Amino acid sequence: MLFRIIKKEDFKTFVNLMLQTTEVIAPKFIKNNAKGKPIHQFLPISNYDEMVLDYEKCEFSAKTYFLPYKNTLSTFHMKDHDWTQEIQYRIQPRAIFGLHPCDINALVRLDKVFARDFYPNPYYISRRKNTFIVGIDHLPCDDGFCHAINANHITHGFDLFLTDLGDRYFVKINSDRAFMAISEVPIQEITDEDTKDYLAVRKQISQSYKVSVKTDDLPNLLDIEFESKVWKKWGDKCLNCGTCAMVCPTCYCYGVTERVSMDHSTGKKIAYLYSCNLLDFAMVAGGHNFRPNQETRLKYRYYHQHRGFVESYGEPMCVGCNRCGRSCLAGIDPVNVIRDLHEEEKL
Amino acid sequence: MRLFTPYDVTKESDMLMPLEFTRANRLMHVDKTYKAEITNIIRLTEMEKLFHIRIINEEERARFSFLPGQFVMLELPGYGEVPISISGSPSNRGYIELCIRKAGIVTSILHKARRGAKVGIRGPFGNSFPMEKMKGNNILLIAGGLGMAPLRAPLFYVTENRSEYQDVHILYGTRTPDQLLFTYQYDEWKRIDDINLQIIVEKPDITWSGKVGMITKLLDELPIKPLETYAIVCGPPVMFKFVCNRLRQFGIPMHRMFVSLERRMHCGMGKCCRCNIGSTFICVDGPVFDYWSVLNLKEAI
Amino acid sequence: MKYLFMESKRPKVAVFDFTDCEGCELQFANKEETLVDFLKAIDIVNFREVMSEKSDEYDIAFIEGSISRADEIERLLTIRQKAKFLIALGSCACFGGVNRMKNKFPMSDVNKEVYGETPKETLPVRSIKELVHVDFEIPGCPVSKAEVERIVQHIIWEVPYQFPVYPVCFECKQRFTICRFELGELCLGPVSAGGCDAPCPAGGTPCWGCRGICAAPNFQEFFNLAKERGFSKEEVIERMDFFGGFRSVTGSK
Amino acid sequence: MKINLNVDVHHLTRVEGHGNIIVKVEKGEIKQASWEVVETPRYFEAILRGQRYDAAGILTARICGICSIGHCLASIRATEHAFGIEIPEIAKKLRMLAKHGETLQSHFLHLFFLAAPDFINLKSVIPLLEKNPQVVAIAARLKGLANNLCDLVAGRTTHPVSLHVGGVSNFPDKRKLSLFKEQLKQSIPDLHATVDLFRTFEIPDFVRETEFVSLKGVDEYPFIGGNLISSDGIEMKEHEYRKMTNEFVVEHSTSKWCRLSRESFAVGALARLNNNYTLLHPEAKKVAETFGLKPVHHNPFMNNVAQLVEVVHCTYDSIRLINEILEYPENTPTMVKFEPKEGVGVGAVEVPRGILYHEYEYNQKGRIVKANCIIPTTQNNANIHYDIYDLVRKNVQKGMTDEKLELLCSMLVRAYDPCISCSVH
Ligand SMILES: Cc1cc2nc3c(=O)[nH]c(=O)nc-3n(C[C@H](O)[C@H](O)[C@H](O)COP(=O)(O)OP(=O)(O)OC[C@H]3O[C@@H](n4cnc5c(N)ncnc54)[C@H](O)[C@@H]3O)c2cc1C
Ligand code: SF4
Ligand code: SF4
Ligand code: SF4
Repeated sequence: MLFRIIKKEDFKTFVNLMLQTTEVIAPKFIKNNAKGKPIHQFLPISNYDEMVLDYEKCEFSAKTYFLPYKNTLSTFHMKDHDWTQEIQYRIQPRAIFGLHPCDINALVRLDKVFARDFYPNPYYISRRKNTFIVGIDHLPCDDGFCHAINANHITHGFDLFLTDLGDRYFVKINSDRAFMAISEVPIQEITDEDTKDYLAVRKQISQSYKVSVKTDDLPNLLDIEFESKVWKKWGDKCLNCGTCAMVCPTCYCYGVTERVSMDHSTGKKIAYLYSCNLLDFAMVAGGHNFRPNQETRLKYRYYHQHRGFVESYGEPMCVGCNRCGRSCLAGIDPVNVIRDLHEEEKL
Repeated sequence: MRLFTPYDVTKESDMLMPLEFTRANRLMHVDKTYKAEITNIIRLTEMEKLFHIRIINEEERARFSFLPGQFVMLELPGYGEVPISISGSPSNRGYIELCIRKAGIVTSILHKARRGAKVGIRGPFGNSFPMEKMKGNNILLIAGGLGMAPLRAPLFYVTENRSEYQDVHILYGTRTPDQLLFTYQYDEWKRIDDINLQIIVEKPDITWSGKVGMITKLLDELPIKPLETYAIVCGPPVMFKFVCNRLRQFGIPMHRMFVSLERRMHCGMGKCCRCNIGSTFICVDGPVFDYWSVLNLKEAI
Repeated sequence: MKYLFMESKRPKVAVFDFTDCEGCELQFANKEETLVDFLKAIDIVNFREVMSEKSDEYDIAFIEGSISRADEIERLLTIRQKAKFLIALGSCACFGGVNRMKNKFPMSDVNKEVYGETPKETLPVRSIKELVHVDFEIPGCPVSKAEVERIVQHIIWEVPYQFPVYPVCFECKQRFTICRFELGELCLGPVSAGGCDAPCPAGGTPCWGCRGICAAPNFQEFFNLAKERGFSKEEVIERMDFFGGFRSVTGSK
Repeated sequence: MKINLNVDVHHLTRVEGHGNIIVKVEKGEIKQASWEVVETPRYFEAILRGQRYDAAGILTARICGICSIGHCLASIRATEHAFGIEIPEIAKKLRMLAKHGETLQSHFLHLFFLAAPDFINLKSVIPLLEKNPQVVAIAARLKGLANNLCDLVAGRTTHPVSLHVGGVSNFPDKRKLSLFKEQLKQSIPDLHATVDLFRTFEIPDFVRETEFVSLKGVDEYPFIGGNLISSDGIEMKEHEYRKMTNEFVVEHSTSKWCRLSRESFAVGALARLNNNYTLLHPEAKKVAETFGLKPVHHNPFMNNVAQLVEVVHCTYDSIRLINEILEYPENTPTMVKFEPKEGVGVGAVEVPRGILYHEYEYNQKGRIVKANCIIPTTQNNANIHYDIYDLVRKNVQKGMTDEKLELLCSMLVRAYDPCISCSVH
């Protein structure tokens, strides 16, 4: 990794240069919510001014740019009782600006599933490798618990990473393509002054985490508390809407469906992101449902994230961004659920 | 600004491994299906048909091999993909046998298919019954209803290597006599393969002269040597729960009983999570589990 | 229809309308890119809004609209006798639709309000299934043509069609729509049947529940969360009664 | 004279809603020649009582599946007048664009699917799929484009979701808008092909002196709001609409009738064109000229041609509007804040079939106390009725068969493109 300094106006030039050849996704201001708080979302931008880098948190994670909500896996062309299959992977380059450390960590975890494990997934890999990722440091949000789950630092999985030092950015350069790209605009070597400022910002960040919750004992706890009343308490509230999984940066469960054109000349095989909180997630033909009630479905989501995934990949799937808690209309917030599990254990 | 050269997965060398669906392999087109032709359709009952399916491309056909217990994803382009256990013999390299019940969308359309229809298959996926380990022992094959379909692959394996196994028993139960599958093969199994075949139905009709009752009833009449026996149990969850518990009472160790689990599956590759139970994926870690593992899987049954 | 050595027949289809706005049957002529193929897959033999040919020989009857007059009841009974498969098309046919709000008032009162001293014949609004057996219901105000197409395909192949089980919220998320609750509005999305692709919240209108109740509704929590956000139970119920699909919860007429 | 004619059309086809034509001629004497609307009434005005202001537009869109955007616009305009709301310029433009989308969509539907078959001796467009697939392809392209325009601006073709009291909820995606502009430009050859097709049709020659009522355009061909005008020289303000319609209940029809200077009057594309000819886009005027359509034209069958002219006008005007909308920055507010209050408001909008009025009286809670909606077809019903009478009178002597007369009468009614379920709301 290389460290450099870039002036903000040079950074602007950099973004605008990039826009000339590449689709750029960045946090964009949408509107204020009912309480007057701004809402941001990762959306395509057409010029630098639409990008908001000092945003708090985007409602939705950026995962859709890697695992689209709906993704055509293959197309079948049918003719005279025969067919051919066509498979295409996305190879148009794209850049995403303004990912926070938790979001980048989420991608690193998805990499473990889709890029490193057996059956690597070419649809994901092609999107991942064709996406230029620019992350940025920020002051902790109100409800996130990334620090409690070890997702507030990043070491890899990005191209550039910025830390705002007022009039300039402290840049971590993590790939040769990033170095080539950023070298198109003036960048400076870091001075002691820069390092001092950088460390001060980092210190400020690390002192500002607000939410505290213990997560390291969760794999064990979840096993013991499998029959816990906590699940009933929170499960009864669940609306079975799947919102939590849709906004989550790591939830990756999906379904596959096929659609045939009205004249039966083409068929499409489509993967669509799904959620384990939905009624028929584990339902099979004939109507048997392995998780028929809200409580078991809600429990399964925690069980998969904090127990199953840990066992398979050594760390939880959750990165503590708390988007699920924030967008859940029923107010099911992972911090409270996990705290309740700890309480239950003490009883 | 030339940001970076677009990356094309299909050009990456280590992704260019041949199309082989075994766990260890990396593969390029996880979504590519073998084109296969339905060469024969045998109507077994009102609801079940046996399909003979042959991979069209010779090279692909030669490469396709499987172990008893594995399944394939069978695809009707434009309508969907379903997991189906392979119901034929692993040594049959000409065609694959699939016994399919009309259950929902894909399977219903499939039941309308005629010979010559071209479908897609991916696989084989999943693990298998430890047929090697079972050699030299008595074998208990216990099937309830459609459970006979996945049981046929290990049965073929046993009959084709008959001398390497001791006593072989098939215990088979269905609800009514007209639900019995593969009736035309019973004689062969009994006479040629020296298998003790016992059949029982829950609800007899006027033509039925055989045994009546639950499948566990058949067990009670068997001479079982617990430590020299392996059991394979296939059927609906309630059924194998009862059967395995009874076998345990006979003293058969739980790691000598195998069941094949069924879950919703959409990818077969441990990605979609539909069949996931915590850290276990039925599609890659299963579908075959010994009974001890099943008991350890939360909410497995 | 021919497909991979499988063949299905081309069903004879009739479309009838009753008390409604004819917006759902209009959808049959929409989605122009596949219109021609759609018309080839089925044999439309009776469809007053767009054709003059008429035949009383049909397999499938699509019924649009609710029932609010004696002659309509008669017509419906005849259709039921002739049709092998009867489909209620749209929220009016499935639940009574917006027309049902009329039932809040005495019939004499609504007549007086509109026709003064020369009242017209009218009955309280009823849905199709309240009068005859319905084989399949496609809710929506209006119905989604894409869904109708898919259902027709399934009917042609005689395979069951499964509506999505998730509520509207799920599709909102897939469209990147900002939740209407966050903007301070009341939305029935969390308890309404999805599958419409959530056009309303995306377009700026909260969901009013035109497709009725979703597969696994959690009304208790829904009333709670609405209350926490300042919407009274009466207000929620008023909204639920708009399209008539929530009567099992609201108990309205 | 021994002429006996008998026409009894029960539930006229290829029109929206249920209506009957009855003609009885005995020994050359017309015993009956009438247009009866037998649509089931839905009592919208009664249902509207007690509704909140934000429900009115959603509810009244359901008056009609074809012109739901028009109803929604008239409804929110009435509410805005009652509350004293002035909406932003950009919202006005977006609403007009949505309105054009609807006009295009509805006119294409009528021209190709409902009216055209009569001229080519077919009973519907379906046989045309085999006979002349190019025409169907053109129809599908044009109508599809119009529907997509509605989708983009109003959120949905049928029953819009982006039109609200106070403005329009979203600024549409600019990239999609520019793309649309190109598609509209590319659709112009298809429009010309349509014009050519209609030029081959033989339009029945029938004239009856009629009074035409529409909105009065000032510097634009009128679609949303403004003064009301009649070709007999009457001009009134939007809120004086009751004096312009004079609705009354008749025995044999569930739809009411209207009158102004004469026993009946006409609204619709022909009325708009007759009253606002000078404001048409030059390209549209050219099309009018090729058909010899000049104000004031009294042949009701020419309404089809007037629709064709309007289609050309709306296409060009949509391109202009998109250009203007693209000038605005994407974050321009499209809605204004407001408080509901007590009051009465009227909204008049030209929907495809003519002028439409909504009027609401609100209490201080923003709930409707009294509502009145007057639909174009309601205003046309009497005129259709008298037209049929006159048509029969003029043809009785010509030795016409029942079938021929039935077709002619049906074509006459279809020319008005009646929206019957609307008229009996
Ligand atoms: C490992 C395994 C082996 C199987 N072997 C056989 C067999 O040999 N013979 C046989 O008749 N059936 C077998 N099944 C069950 C068979 O997969 C289902 O009956 C079939 O998926 C129903 O599909 P459908 O499209 O007809 O039904 P639908 O209800 O329309 O299903 C739609 C989708 O749901 C999923 N799904 C539904 N039910 C199941 C299910 N039970 N298991 C997994 N996914 C499901 C599929 O992805 C399918 O595409 C097996 C299932 C598994 C998991
Ligand atoms: S936890 Fe919340 S967001 Fe997730 S499915 Fe349940 S109600 Fe929806
Ligand atoms: S807007 Fe409505 S449907 Fe959409 S997420 Fe919010 S509550 Fe759900
Ligand atoms: S969002 Fe709600 S009101 Fe809109 S179409 Fe869907 S179910 Fe109907």
